[in-house]
Amino acid sequence: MNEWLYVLLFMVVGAIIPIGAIAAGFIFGPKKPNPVKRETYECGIEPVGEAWVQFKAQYYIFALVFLVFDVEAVFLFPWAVKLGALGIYAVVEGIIFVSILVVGLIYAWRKGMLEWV
Amino acid sequence: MTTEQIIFLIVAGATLASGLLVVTSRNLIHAALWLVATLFGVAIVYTLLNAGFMAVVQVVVYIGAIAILFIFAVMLTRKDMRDSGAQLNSNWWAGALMAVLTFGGLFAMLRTWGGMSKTAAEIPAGFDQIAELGAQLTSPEAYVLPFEVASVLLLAAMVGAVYLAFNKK
Amino acid sequence: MNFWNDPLKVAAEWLEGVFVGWGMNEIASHVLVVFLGVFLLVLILMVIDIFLVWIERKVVARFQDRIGPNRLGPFGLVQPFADIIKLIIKEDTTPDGADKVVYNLAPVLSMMSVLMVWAVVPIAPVMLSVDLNVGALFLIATGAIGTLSIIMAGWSSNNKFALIGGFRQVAIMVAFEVPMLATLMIPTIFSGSMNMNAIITAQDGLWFFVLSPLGALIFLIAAIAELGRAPFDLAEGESELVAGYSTEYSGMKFGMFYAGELLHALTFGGIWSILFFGGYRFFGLEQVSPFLAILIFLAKALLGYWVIMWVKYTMLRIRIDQMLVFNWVFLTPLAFALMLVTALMNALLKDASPWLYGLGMFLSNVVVGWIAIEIARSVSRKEREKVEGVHQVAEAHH
Amino acid sequence: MTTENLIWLIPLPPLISFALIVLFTNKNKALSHTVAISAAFLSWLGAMIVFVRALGVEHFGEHPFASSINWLPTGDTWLKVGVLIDPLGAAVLFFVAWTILMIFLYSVGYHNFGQPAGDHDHAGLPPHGATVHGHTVLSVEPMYSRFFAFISLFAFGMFTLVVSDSLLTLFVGWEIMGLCSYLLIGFWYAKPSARAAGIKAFMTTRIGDVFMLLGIAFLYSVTGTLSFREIFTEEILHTLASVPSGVFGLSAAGLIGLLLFIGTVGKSAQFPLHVWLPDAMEGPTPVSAMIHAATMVSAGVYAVIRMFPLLSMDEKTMTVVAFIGAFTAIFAATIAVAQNDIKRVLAYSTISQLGFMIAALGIGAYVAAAFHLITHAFFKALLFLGSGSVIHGMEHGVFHTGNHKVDPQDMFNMGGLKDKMPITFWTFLIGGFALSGFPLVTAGFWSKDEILADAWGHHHYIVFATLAIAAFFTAFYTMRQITLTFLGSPRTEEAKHAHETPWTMTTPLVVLAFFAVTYGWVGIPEHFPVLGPLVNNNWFHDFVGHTLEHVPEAPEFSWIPLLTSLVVALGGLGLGWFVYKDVKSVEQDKFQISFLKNKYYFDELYEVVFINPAYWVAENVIYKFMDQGVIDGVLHIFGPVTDKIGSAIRNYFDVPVVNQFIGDGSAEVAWWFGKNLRPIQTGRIQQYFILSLVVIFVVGGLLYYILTLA
Amino acid sequence: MIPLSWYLTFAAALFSIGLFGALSRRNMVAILLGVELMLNAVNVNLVAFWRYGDVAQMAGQVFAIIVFAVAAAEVAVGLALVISVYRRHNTVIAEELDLMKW
Repeated sequence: MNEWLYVLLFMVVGAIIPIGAIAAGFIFGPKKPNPVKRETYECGIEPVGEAWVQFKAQYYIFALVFLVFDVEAVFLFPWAVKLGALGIYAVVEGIIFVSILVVGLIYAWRKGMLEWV
Repeated sequence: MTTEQIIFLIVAGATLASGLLVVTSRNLIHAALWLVATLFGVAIVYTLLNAGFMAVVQVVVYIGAIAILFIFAVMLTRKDMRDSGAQLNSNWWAGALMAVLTFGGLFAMLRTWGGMSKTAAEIPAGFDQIAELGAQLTSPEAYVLPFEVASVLLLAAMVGAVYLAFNKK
Repeated sequence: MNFWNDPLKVAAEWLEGVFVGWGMNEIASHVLVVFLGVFLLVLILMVIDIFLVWIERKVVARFQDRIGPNRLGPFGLVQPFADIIKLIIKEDTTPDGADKVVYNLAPVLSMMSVLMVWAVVPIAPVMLSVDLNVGALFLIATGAIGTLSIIMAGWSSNNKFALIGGFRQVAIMVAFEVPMLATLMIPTIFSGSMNMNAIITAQDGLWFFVLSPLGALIFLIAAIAELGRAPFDLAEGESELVAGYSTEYSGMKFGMFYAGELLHALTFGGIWSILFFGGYRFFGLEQVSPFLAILIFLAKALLGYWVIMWVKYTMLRIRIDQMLVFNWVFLTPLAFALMLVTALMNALLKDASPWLYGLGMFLSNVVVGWIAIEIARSVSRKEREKVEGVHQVAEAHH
Repeated sequence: MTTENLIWLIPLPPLISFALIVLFTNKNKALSHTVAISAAFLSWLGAMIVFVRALGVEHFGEHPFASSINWLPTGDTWLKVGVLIDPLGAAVLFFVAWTILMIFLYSVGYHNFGQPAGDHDHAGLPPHGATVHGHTVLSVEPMYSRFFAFISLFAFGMFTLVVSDSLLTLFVGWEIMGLCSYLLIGFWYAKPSARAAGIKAFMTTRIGDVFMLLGIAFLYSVTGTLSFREIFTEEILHTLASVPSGVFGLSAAGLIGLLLFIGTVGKSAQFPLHVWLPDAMEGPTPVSAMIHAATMVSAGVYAVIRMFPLLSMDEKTMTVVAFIGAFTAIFAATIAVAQNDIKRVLAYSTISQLGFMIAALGIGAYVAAAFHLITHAFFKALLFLGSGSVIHGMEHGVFHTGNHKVDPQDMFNMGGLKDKMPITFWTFLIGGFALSGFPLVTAGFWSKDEILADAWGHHHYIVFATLAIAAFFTAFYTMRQITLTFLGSPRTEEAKHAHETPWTMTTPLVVLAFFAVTYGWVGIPEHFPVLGPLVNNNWFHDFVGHTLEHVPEAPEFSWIPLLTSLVVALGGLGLGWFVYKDVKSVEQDKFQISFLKNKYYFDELYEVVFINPAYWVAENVIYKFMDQGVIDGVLHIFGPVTDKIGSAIRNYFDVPVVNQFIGDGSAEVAWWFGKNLRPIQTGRIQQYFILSLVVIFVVGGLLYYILTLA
Repeated sequence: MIPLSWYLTFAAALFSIGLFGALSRRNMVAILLGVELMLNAVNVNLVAFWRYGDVAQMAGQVFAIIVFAVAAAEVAVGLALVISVYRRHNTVIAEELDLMKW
């Protein structure tokens, strides 16, 4: 049997439990909505404007840097697993690999993109 | 029909359905979330192919990072939350025709190709895919150059994206 | 083989026999048994989760020199159940303009992402859950689903605070996932596998904490940020963002976020103990009985959880800019440097005696940490001088 | 570190330096040049270590340094990348490393490092000078860091090319240099002429590159490998030579060789693709030196020398090569006589000298070509850098007088710089003498002599005669240049105030002058009278010759080529000095000549026999007619020509014959198509995408239809 | 056992859906979403060929990982371009961008 089937079971059970709990709340809780209740919460005062707000470009940069390092990790995990059996050259390869990416990180940092301005 | 086949059909159907929703959803955030569903389906397909590592990587990279990037980009390029107007361009029929033709062409090719009846060999016991992947990625006899070049590619992407999107000039 | 040595197997075989006896297909009965096992595990987790509420409240009370819940039941032990009843019978409101499906899916995904981690957590030598060879990455994958649930919650609520809070939380989570990835590679290098059980088995000599104390520390910091707990809880800084992404949630949906967070903290305590403190291992005691192993693991996980609480109730909230700069400029390079140094030392000391290996690793950690701190210190001194210089100039003008 | 690993590392420092400068040090000029020069130095160090180790290996030709790794899987085989240093590679690496390092150093001074920023300078234009305490002084280049980034990338391309073990990586380096030469020639991009020159250089070399790529593809399809060591085995060469290509009756080897040679024709500015090189003088002078001496044009010749075993398989190809080389040599030399711009003279001179090498290869003088390649690189780099130094000194004078109308590059504005700029003068003199082939002491003499001896020894008398005449012109224009620039008295106020350049510029001159003299001594022929027995054997011939499987025979010693080269060199030099020693200005030049006609009776003879015809031929026939009219015309007016042909057809064929049917002729039809197809180009990417897919389907369908029918 | 053709057909369908998205959506972000689907379809093919070919030869998975890297780079730069265009022209509609028109 494929071991991932068990993981799928975990997923199913992991979904059932919260759904059950929320359903319980739905069944036992009162349901008396009114316009004021359904307003969005803004510290008790009337909501102002749309929920949309101007976002900082930095959000994109963080996700971007994360994406890059994420993909990097994808390459490095097999490397880390096999490292014990490989020689020092593999370590050097890894060091080169990471250093190249760190250059990008430094670039983004020098550009002031990693700061929350 | 075996259990595996049933699972595959269900997963593939759901994946393609959410794929269709990706390209037809009006709301871009919804499209991005449907993309997540599609990619998750693809991850399950990987597990059916015994490529557990690929499945996890799929979730980590696509759902964990690329989907987030998409959502951030949508938030950065949208003035109002609700989408209005058509989401398909005026040439959508041509695009649809091309897509159908592509599928038809690929399908026709698959039908005539001789390798389809191939059966998958059992994965040998004790064969560690990840370790083998690591060995091949670092071996000068195999893929060490793509491995390092991938790093350069990512660097270029990072520098390029940072420069493009947020050049102060 | 008896019940005390391998309770799961005995119970599973017995149940399967029963089901097959009822005329069920063998595979179906197997799947059903596994399903029941998983269900049992998750139920136990939920019960522990309920008690975590009590523990959390008791501990925070101690930190704040209070007594905490003490009315319901002995030591207020029944208090969390009262909390749950309250959550269940509360009205569940959905704000206008919310995206219903996404809004309702978010808390489910949030809880699911936490529970799924336990798929790869070995709780005893014979109870390995699922023996995946990608355990460490699986952890990150479930984290990705958690991140997604937060973004969904924040976006679908149609609320400024929820949106900003959610986005901030996501920014923090993705930022701190990078050093976490790097430190996850350290146990992987030591054990030569991403399999959680292999990582535990590899710690029969020394705990990886001894080999890489700095790695354990970085992992803990990243984990706390990942959890969104103090001092990294600015996504729900009450004074500015109400309750962050969960602002609009009420009743059991909020309960799911809350319970998910607590369980997540415990989970990270457990993962931390697995990666760096030998998991269910404790000087051979785990071999006596699986039940003892579970207790050992639970104790270690709770200890980890306690450390996380300790940090939470001791430290002040950090500003988001400081925190992100801290991550990108200090923690991420440090984590990668440490990972590479570990890889290098591993390659150099591979054939050395275990004692030398451990000593070399430990010392290399100390050296890397010392260098990092020295660099940070000199940089911050310069910054301070710059700021003070400005102040002095300003004073001179006055 | 093993030598093989070291070779891998040689090209890397400049690449890293490029990245560092572009990404980080763009703002800091000092840091930028420190990074770039350190990188060049590291590469130089690596190259020297490799070179020295190569010298220490017995039978180096049979056991070169080589290593390769798999790159791309292509079905069952791998496309490999690797490094190879054999004797030829080692010799080339030596001069490349030296010249690159010197040029890097020189650039610091040339771009006025340490001077104040200009008053009105802006990026894209050469610096115009700055005012300090009321004086106008040289100002620093505004795009200083960018320059170092570009030349670093350029150096990376060259090192890659030299150390590569296959045509694939060679071509990669080749194209990187093509890009960089475009960037560098158009470095002052705000000048329209510089832009045009950059585009011209890029497009012209591209023509050659396309053919070269075709040659590489053909070679790969025939042999399945691109690695030199694998191609140059008896077996494969024999196969290549025996397989007919189906074009012009050439064998596969011949056609591939010819295609690759066309690449060189573009890169090394051989006739008829030489037109870009003189225009390329628009770039900064270190660039001229890089492109014209050390790297790019040498790369073209280097590629042909590399492919010599393949080329020599086919007699016809060799004839073409020899013809093109010899023709280019004489034709460019005659043009050079008529130029007044100090850099342009050198540009034509380069074309001519490259023609020498190509011609040498064409007659099978493998070693002589390589030898001349190296000596030429040294003395031509020296001359370019020297001319840059002269221009720099003149600019100093221009700023002093404030008369910006004076062109600091025109030789007639100079004169008497010998006393103002002694180091530049003496080094330039050495370079010039080397170029002319001044007997015995200079490197140019030995290499040129070897080519002539080879031509004579192998009975290529036409080539021999052509090259000898070209050598005479070479000596003549070189002396003309030296005389006009340095000797006599200053012809302008600016020349009086010229000033010696800083040490960063003069040091490279001295170093290169050293090699321009001494490098020739390693290749003294064994049978040369007196000196031959002294040096015992021809070291260079032995060393480089062993690159080939069959070491080429050195030609028998003969007095005729030796005397010829003595006569042309000394005669040209003497004549040049004699004619130009008293010329005061351009106008005076003509006047002076007619005056001389009256005073010295011999001069009239020279005038009639040599100078006027040479001027006339150079100006009218070759420069104006062939160069500007025919060649430039064909290349640049291709569109108008078709248009003219179209209208001719219309006037003489369409209008009277088929006017009613075809309407206003082919041009109109093309115009109509253009007009009606124009809406397709909507600028919308998705529509392009759809269109390209439609094309794929149509073509794919057709192919499928044809293939299944067949 | 699932036949190889199922996987390939699935991948072809996914690819076509992505192609449709890339060809027909107006919003540039949505176009990139379509491209993601296409890349994923390719990856499914690569992994399927690995599984049904020589398992010990990891080329399929290696290529798939490299496609991950390419996809990441493509998305990063692509979205940055979209953001950049949005800042300059205040639109994310691909059809409204025809500066390269004749």
